[in-house]
Amino acid sequence: MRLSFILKQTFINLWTARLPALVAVFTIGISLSIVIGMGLLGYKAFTSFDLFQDKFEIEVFLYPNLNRDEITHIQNKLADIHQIKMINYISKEEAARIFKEEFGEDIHDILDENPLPPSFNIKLYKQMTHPDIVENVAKRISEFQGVEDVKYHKEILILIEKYIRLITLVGIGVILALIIAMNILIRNTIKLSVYARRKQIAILQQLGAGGLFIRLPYILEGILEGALGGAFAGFLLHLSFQVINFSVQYIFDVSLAFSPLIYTVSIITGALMGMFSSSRAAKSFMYLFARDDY
Amino acid sequence: MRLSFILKQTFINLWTARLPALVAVFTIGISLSIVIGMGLLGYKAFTSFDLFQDKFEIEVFLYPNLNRDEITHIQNKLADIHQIKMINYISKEEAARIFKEEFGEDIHDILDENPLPPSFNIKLYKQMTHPDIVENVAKRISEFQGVEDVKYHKEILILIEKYIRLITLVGIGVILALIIAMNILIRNTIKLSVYARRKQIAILQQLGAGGLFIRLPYILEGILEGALGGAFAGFLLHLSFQVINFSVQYIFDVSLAFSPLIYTVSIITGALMGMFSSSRAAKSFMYLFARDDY
Amino acid sequence: MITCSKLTVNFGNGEGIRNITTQFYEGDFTLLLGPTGCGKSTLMRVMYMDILPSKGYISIRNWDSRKISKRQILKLRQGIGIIFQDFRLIENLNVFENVALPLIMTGHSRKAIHERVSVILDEVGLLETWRQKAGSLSGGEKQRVAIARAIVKKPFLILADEPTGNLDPEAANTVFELLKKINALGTSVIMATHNYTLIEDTDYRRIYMENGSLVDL
Amino acid sequence: MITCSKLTVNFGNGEGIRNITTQFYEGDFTLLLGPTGCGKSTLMRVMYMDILPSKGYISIRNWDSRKISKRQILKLRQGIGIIFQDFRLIENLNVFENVALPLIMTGHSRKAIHERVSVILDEVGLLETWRQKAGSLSGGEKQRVAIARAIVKKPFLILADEPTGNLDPEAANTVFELLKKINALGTSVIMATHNYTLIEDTDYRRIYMENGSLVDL
Ligand SMILES: Nc1ncnc2c1ncn2[C@@H]1O[C@H](COP(=O)(O)OP(=O)(O)OP(=O)(O)O)[C@@H](O)[C@H]1O
Ligand SMILES: Nc1ncnc2c1ncn2[C@@H]1O[C@H](COP(=O)(O)OP(=O)(O)OP(=O)(O)O)[C@@H](O)[C@H]1O
Ligand SMILES: [Mg+2]
Ligand SMILES: [Mg+2]
Repeated sequence: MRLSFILKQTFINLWTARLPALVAVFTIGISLSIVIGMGLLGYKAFTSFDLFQDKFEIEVFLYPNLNRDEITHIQNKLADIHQIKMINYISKEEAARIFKEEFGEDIHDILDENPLPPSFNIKLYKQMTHPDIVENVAKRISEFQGVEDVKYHKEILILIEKYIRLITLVGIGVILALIIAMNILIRNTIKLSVYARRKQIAILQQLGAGGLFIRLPYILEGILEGALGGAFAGFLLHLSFQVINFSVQYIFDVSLAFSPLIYTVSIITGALMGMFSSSRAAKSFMYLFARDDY
Repeated sequence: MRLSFILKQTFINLWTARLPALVAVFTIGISLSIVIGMGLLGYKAFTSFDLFQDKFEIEVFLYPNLNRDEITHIQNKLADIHQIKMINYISKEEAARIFKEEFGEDIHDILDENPLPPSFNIKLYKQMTHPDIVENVAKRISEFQGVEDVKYHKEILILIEKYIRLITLVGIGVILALIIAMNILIRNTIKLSVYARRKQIAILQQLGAGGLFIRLPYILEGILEGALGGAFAGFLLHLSFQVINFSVQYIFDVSLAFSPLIYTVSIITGALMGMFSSSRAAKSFMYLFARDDY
Repeated sequence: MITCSKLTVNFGNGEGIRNITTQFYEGDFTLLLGPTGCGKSTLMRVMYMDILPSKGYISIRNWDSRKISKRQILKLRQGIGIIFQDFRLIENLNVFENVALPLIMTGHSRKAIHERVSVILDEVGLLETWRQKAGSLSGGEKQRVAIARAIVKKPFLILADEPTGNLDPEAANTVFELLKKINALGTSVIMATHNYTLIEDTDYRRIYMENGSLVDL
Repeated sequence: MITCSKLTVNFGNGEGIRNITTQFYEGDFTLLLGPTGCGKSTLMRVMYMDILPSKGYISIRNWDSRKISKRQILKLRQGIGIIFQDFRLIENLNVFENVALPLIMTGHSRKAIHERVSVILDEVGLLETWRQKAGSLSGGEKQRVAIARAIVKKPFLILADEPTGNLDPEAANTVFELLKKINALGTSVIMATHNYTLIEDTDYRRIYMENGSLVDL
């Protein structure tokens, strides 16, 4: 009888105290969607630095008078360096085209012969773009025979490094702060919703009811509210993803993929938070002795 | 007597229902600090695009055979274009230095004479970096006498434009969503805190008490809680600014300036939100007729 | 002054009051008698319009349940002194404030309130406990605060729902004498009670209810 | 069975109970009498350890207020049937559930609960209203639910705080007879009451209180 009564009481409580129940669901839903949403957004922003890292390249200038074999030899040696993702050979002619772009003059108009050196344009794996690693690689390459000079934008590299560190730091800070904040909000809301029913708890204690008998209905209620709140959070995120995709498609043709896993995660998180919050809240109003001050 | 009683009752309520009062203060504090904090962070991120916009330049290549006066004449005409912020003359020698940097060869080693053209390096005001405006300016300059060619990175410009639009859009969306969400959370919390005292309101109505007599203590309580919550939000933001500055100083030597205005804004916003929320909440529990269902 | 005509309140579970037609006259002291659950409190709730009748109507002075506005309901209640069966004190206010409430609400001056409340508290024997929070009073003390709050505003009608249930015979007598005195000064009183010993020597009009209806004895 | 020794409860405002030394014997029916505010309810609250004494001690069977643990307090309360002066029903549960609560709590079977609760509800005359939510009952109905809830678990001690304040004489009598019958079966009863008519024909032990102390008449 005990369990069925507790179940029944849970639903009676949910119905007679539907305002606090609804508020709890909303709070959990909104809080979870903010935390998860900001987390995903932060992650997206973080990974979009790939774009900049992808643009980073090292230029390896060769002596102008090397023959085919020597160039192939250097290319093979470059291919052996495991940090390197892509090697692009820029011939003298290609260099002339670039010169025209940079200086607005055709080198062939000025001179009979093309004095520009051939070069390799190298891209590294994006995990390998830390300034120290790049410096190391550049140094190694510069010692190859036939390589005249190795150039890359060191300052930009350091700047991007710094930005990544900044975004990681601030991002993690913000997410952590949000997690703490939302946790406080959820716990407080549930505490208030139990507070509104503290006299019931007091009566049960005066009848000699023990711990779990009083708390279980609240715990179950918390789980239900949390799960519903989690589902609501999933729905809100789903919706925002679609709104974002819809509005962003006019700017970029990327789109965020909504994973159904998000529903699972937020429902489980919500249920757990609801459970712990209401268990604690119920406990905090279980005064064994009478209080006249409320 | 009425007013002094209402004042007294406000404080009695705050004291006897200190749990809901504290919860309201916390909720308002946390919510406001999140909204304001994210707003400031978003704004900071938005303006940090200046860095990229600042890097944007137009290169104006001149014919190699212009004399001093002709060059000065062009420079004066450039200075007349109001979109232009900075004009930098790059002489043939300067160009040679750049060539050496770009191609790893000293042009003087290859040739007796320096064939590189002089140029102007132009920066626009950052409000003027929209692709259309830039194209317009470039076209105007290219029609100047003595100008051989005008070059700029059109694709990068368009990309940055897109990113700015993206960040603006997503940023405003997130901030709006946060404002709505936090507003809901604050209103719900205050509603719950009044809900816990709904019987008191019912009793007053049964004694024939009218609207404002019942609501005023709650309104005042809301204002107080809101102002306290706002101050708490200001404190949280102040603290986070310092934490961020402290941790970021190892990466960048910029620092966020905390304006005391933030306190003013958050206290006033908090007080207003507290006022409206509790006024509405109190009203929603003013049932003229008895209810047995709660 | 009060006219009930085919007054019916239906709670949806077969309970309530049924088809009550009667009149209460200005200045009368009326005793409402009947077994528990017969509908006395419900009839009183209709009188201060806490419930509106499902059928029939009630009119009190110029207020008619069929066309009364919200504002007028509050006005009506300000004119009626209600002693609720379950007291309904504001627990976090003290005795003085609870009793003063109806006067504060209608904007009396501080001085007038102090004088009036002191007199009333003295009459119900609570002058010394004026500072105590209502929530911590004994049952009988609460009941006396409820009585004091009802009569403090000099209402035209007092609805006393079981006003002596938690009082010892002596205190009950004091309260009854008080109500009699107020009635003698012109206030109408309707009192529901189970305390037959208390009322046995009075010749006030008695109305008997049973099962939601009036009965003639 | 119950020993009070120099029992004192101090509320900090001069009220409370003072220096009570007495004994209540197993199986006795004791009447606790005295004017409102004399400390009857407070004494009962000490008996179910809702307040612990400021000075002195109380011991009930093997439980002693000086060294009782939290778990034992709950155990003690499960053995005492308390009729609270203000009922303390769970308003959103129905009559049946309110009465069944003490049995559900201690893990009785569904069948046992149904049988027992039906019998008790019949005895207090509420069998037909078993489905109604406690919050919407009349004063007298609430009081009878509170009585039913106190006796349903066959406690070793019943604390009845003004159990007939909201009952008509007939219902009051039924309840009193019920308590008598239960007492005759061995349960100790301590009853605070102002209803002298009800008890005038009994020769139960009477304890008089005044101003927080026992008085000899
Ligand atoms: N809101 C409600 N919903 C359902 N039934 C109700 C409601 N309020 C009252 N009742 C029922 O209506 C009947 C009359 O109730 P009422 O409170 O008027 O009785 P009463 O005469 O005041 O009794 P008592 O002397 O016990 O106070 C009771 O049976 C009660 O259960
Ligand atoms: N928590 C408290 N704080 C302060 N005073 C209190 C508190 N509880 C009770 N009192 C006071 O202690 C005295 C005894 O109260 P108690 O409730 O025991 O009286 P009682 O004998 O039950 O009276 P009644 O017959 O009216 O129910 C009263 O004067 C009351 O105001
Ligand atoms: Mg009644
Ligand atoms: Mg008492």
